[in-house]
Amino acid sequence: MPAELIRILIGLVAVALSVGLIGLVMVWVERKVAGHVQRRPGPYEVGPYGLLQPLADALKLVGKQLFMPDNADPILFWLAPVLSFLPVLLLFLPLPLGDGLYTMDINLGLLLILAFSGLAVLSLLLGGWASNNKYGLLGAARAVAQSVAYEIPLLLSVLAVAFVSGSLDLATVVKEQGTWPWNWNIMTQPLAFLIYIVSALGETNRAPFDLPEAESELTAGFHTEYSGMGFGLFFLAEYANMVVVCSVATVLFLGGWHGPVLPGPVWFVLKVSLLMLLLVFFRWTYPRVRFDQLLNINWKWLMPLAVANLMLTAFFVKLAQYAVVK
Amino acid sequence: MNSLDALLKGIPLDYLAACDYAKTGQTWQAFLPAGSLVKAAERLLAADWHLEDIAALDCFEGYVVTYHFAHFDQPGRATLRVVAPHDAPHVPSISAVFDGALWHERETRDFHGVIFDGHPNLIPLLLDPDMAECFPLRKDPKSRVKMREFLEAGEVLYQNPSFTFMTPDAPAVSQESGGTAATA
Amino acid sequence: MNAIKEAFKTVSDLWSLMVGLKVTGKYFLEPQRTVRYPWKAVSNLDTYKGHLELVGGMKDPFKPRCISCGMCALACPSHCLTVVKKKAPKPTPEEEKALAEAKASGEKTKDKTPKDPEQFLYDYTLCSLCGTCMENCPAGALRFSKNVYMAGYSRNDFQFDLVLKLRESDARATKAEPAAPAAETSEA
Amino acid sequence: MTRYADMGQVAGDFYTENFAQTAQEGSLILNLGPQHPSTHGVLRVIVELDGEYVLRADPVLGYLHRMHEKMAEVKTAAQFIPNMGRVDYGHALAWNWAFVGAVEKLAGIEVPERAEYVRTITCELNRIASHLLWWGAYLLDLGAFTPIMYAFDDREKILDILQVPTGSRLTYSYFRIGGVAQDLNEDCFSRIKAFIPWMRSRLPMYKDLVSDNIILRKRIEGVGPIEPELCRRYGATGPVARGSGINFDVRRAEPYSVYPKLDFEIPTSPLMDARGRYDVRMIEIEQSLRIIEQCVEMMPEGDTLVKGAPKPSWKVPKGEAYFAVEGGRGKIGVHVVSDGGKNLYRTKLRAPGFSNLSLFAEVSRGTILADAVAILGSLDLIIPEIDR
Repeated sequence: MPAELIRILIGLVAVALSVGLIGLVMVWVERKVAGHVQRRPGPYEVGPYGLLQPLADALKLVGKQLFMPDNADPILFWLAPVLSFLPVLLLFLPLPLGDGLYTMDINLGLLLILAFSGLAVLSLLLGGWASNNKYGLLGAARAVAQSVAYEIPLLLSVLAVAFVSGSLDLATVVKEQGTWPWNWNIMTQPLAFLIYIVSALGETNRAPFDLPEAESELTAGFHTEYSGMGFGLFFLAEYANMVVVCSVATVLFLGGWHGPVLPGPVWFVLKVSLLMLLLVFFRWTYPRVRFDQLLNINWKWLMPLAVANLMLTAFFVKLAQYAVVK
Repeated sequence: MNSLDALLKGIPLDYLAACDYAKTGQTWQAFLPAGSLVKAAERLLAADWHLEDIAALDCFEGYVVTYHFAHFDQPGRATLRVVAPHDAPHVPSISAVFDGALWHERETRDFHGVIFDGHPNLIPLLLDPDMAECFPLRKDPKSRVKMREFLEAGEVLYQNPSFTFMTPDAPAVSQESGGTAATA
Repeated sequence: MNAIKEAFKTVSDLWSLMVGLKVTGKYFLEPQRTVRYPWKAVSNLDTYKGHLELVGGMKDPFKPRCISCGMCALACPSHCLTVVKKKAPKPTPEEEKALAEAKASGEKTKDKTPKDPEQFLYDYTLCSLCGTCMENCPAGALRFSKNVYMAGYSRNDFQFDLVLKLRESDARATKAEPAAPAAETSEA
Repeated sequence: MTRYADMGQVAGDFYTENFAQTAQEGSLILNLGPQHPSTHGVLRVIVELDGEYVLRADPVLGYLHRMHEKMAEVKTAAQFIPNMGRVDYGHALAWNWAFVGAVEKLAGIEVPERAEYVRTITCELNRIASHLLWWGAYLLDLGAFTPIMYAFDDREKILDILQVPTGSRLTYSYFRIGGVAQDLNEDCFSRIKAFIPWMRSRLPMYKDLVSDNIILRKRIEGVGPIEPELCRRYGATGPVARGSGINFDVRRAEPYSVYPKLDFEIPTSPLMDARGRYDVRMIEIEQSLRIIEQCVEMMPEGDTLVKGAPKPSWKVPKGEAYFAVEGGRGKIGVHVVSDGGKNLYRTKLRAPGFSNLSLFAEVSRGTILADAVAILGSLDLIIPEIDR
């Protein structure tokens, strides 16, 4: 038992460090990709290829005065960014980076991730509500409606994979898949993968579904009044959430650490990076959808499709079991 | 082509003239008594004219509130003018007919202090509400010029005998001024 | 049947998202448009219209061609020019005598006042760079400089005497230093 | 904790109070602007919201008001030209033209033919630049970040061309009473000739990246319907009117300069919504390229400034004149009245954006906030022009 505890502690520290690092790297990647897509160099002045730019930005954010608007609720106002960041750390615990390379071995890893990612919306709501700002309030309202709605198809698409693998343990799900792409779950569950990616965009408030912070309508939505590290934590949490979402997609659909030649963790990181790059490209290519359209996509398209997919999967899984038993 | 004199038939007018478009960019110009402005605007709207702008002109005789109307389908520009006296510059609002006038009238109030009666929301538009009583485009009484000096007289189609603002002064003066009034 | 058509249309609509990604992906790989400023300069600096400057005379390139007529100051829409004329030099006793004689005999005396201005005060903060002054200068003594790199710490840095500026350029020229760092021009 | 119900706390200034008087019970009054990412400068729109729905919207102007009309009364006509470059930074040359044209009409000055062509070429280039600026900014409103960079890449080329004769990149004061300040040189012509095919090759990319994009289509199709009747009542012109199917363009309706000699089409759209206005502007870019192409071919030799062009001290003869040109946003009208004195007696500037924006209050009623922003952007607002 102490060994397990030490493992978790080491894991937590490692995760906290790596989340910070990933956040910095992602900021750099995002800006660099945005730059190159828009035919600019992106950051290039601070450090080689601007690599130290996010660090400089982070230092600036840390150094900034923590500012709270008049009449804001002081406790909730500062609780919100912390609350947005902490659950994200937990989400990293059950992720298997390689064979046996994970912090916490629980057979309900998937459930844990889904449960704690649901907490993120609470922080957005608190932040928007507590800052005593109308834009913040509108942003918070949007965030809640959006996150609650998109959690359902996310869950349903993930469940379909769990049916196939017969387990909620992420490591088991990976082990069920093989080395080559045609052994991955994406081949059997392409629809679930699509639904998952779209709902993940909605869940992480990434463009084109970044409505809670739609700057052309709500200036900055729920984080309008945050500056300094308050904003920094929201920012970090957003990128960390992205990483989690992409990691889960990798684990569930893209065969996790499986891959030829290279060692497992490298494959894992590679797959996650590619997915992240895709999300970044989405952001710099598409306009933002409207709020009612966002909900329409969810309730009219994703939900029925996800349910249908789940039913079909259940049917085929049962069929296969029956055949095996026979 | 629906000419303005046919359009405004039956509405009491002060002055109506056909102008030279090539020279001043307007085809008709009319002076209206304040009472018949709204009726004239209604007729213009019914004949598919649209409001280009409203502007006041601070002349010797008063504020000449100028309405420019144009048409989407045919060339030409109709200029309606209403004279509002300096001491009580009141003109009826045509915002109930042309919604576009809402802002133009507020702007004119800002610049010249002309009050548009019947305007639903005559608050400052471009100027600061704190300087609501400052009218930047009002001229000082000495530099005001008589409107016949520079407004195009055109080919007079109708003139109310009591309307003398556009009739040239005594011949000697008129020749001296040599403005458009004399050439028309 | 209609529903199938609808679904088919939706799929083709979704394809437009891929087309968009293709465009951004293409530009992602193409060379950038940005000119990295401090190390490279843009190529269109030669048509840049900077602050006003006085044109030097034919004989002495550092003595303004200006004849202090004040047409420019009169024409300027924003009143940013002030021409201060030179006072006539104090006549020497002989000259004074000659002048008195000439006056007595009713001859026209030659005006000894130098034509070039004492000061040509220019307020760059007010200037709208319309070029009206140049167009109205009878001597062709004004032009726009190509000084792109002008910067200052205060408003006063942009209010200067053009005569002095012309003389300073003289000093700089005699020092035989390159007037401006040779800017490497790039494409785009 | 229920702070938002307490309206006393958010009393606001004169305009907010005025607006709040007629507010419904329980609605949220929100000030969009004057500093807001989607109001293109310093427009302020007070909106009354019921959740995401706009119950009422009222634009508040004047944050960029500079009283150009008063400045016209303290400067001579020729000295006023620099002001016209600053009324509308998007399409500065059209404003140059409107004022210069009005004074020329009043004084009866004939402009040399070459100058007319130079004016047409530069004005149309400026129109393309204006539409590109709108295109980028509008998509930014709709949440797409990249298009504005591509648009500015193209716009930069136009600014480079216009910099050659005018020396400026944004606030041109290039036209003179009786002509233009400077002729186009060979360098300029070669740049223009290179620009036309290049711009044409870019338009399909715009279509692929944005115009056909399903998200954009869903965002602007059917949004902000403006009936032709509404245009007429508000005096909306330009792409807003043409997007509502009204075939009205000052270049054809009140032909001026060399436009009657040129072969180009007035694009209209029967859609009447934001999509219609979008399409009209995109086609107008093509048509402007066509105009420039023809002008470069037909360019006659000669002066670009009439002999004995007016000096700044020139007194405009007595009389009045109204001159309208087609700007990027619609009909720009300048009404000048002169009493023969040193300065003009009265100059009235008719800004197209002013009339176009005034219909926003009516069109935005009952829409979603995001749609209201989409409508606001589709009107193509340049605030300095509206406030003058």
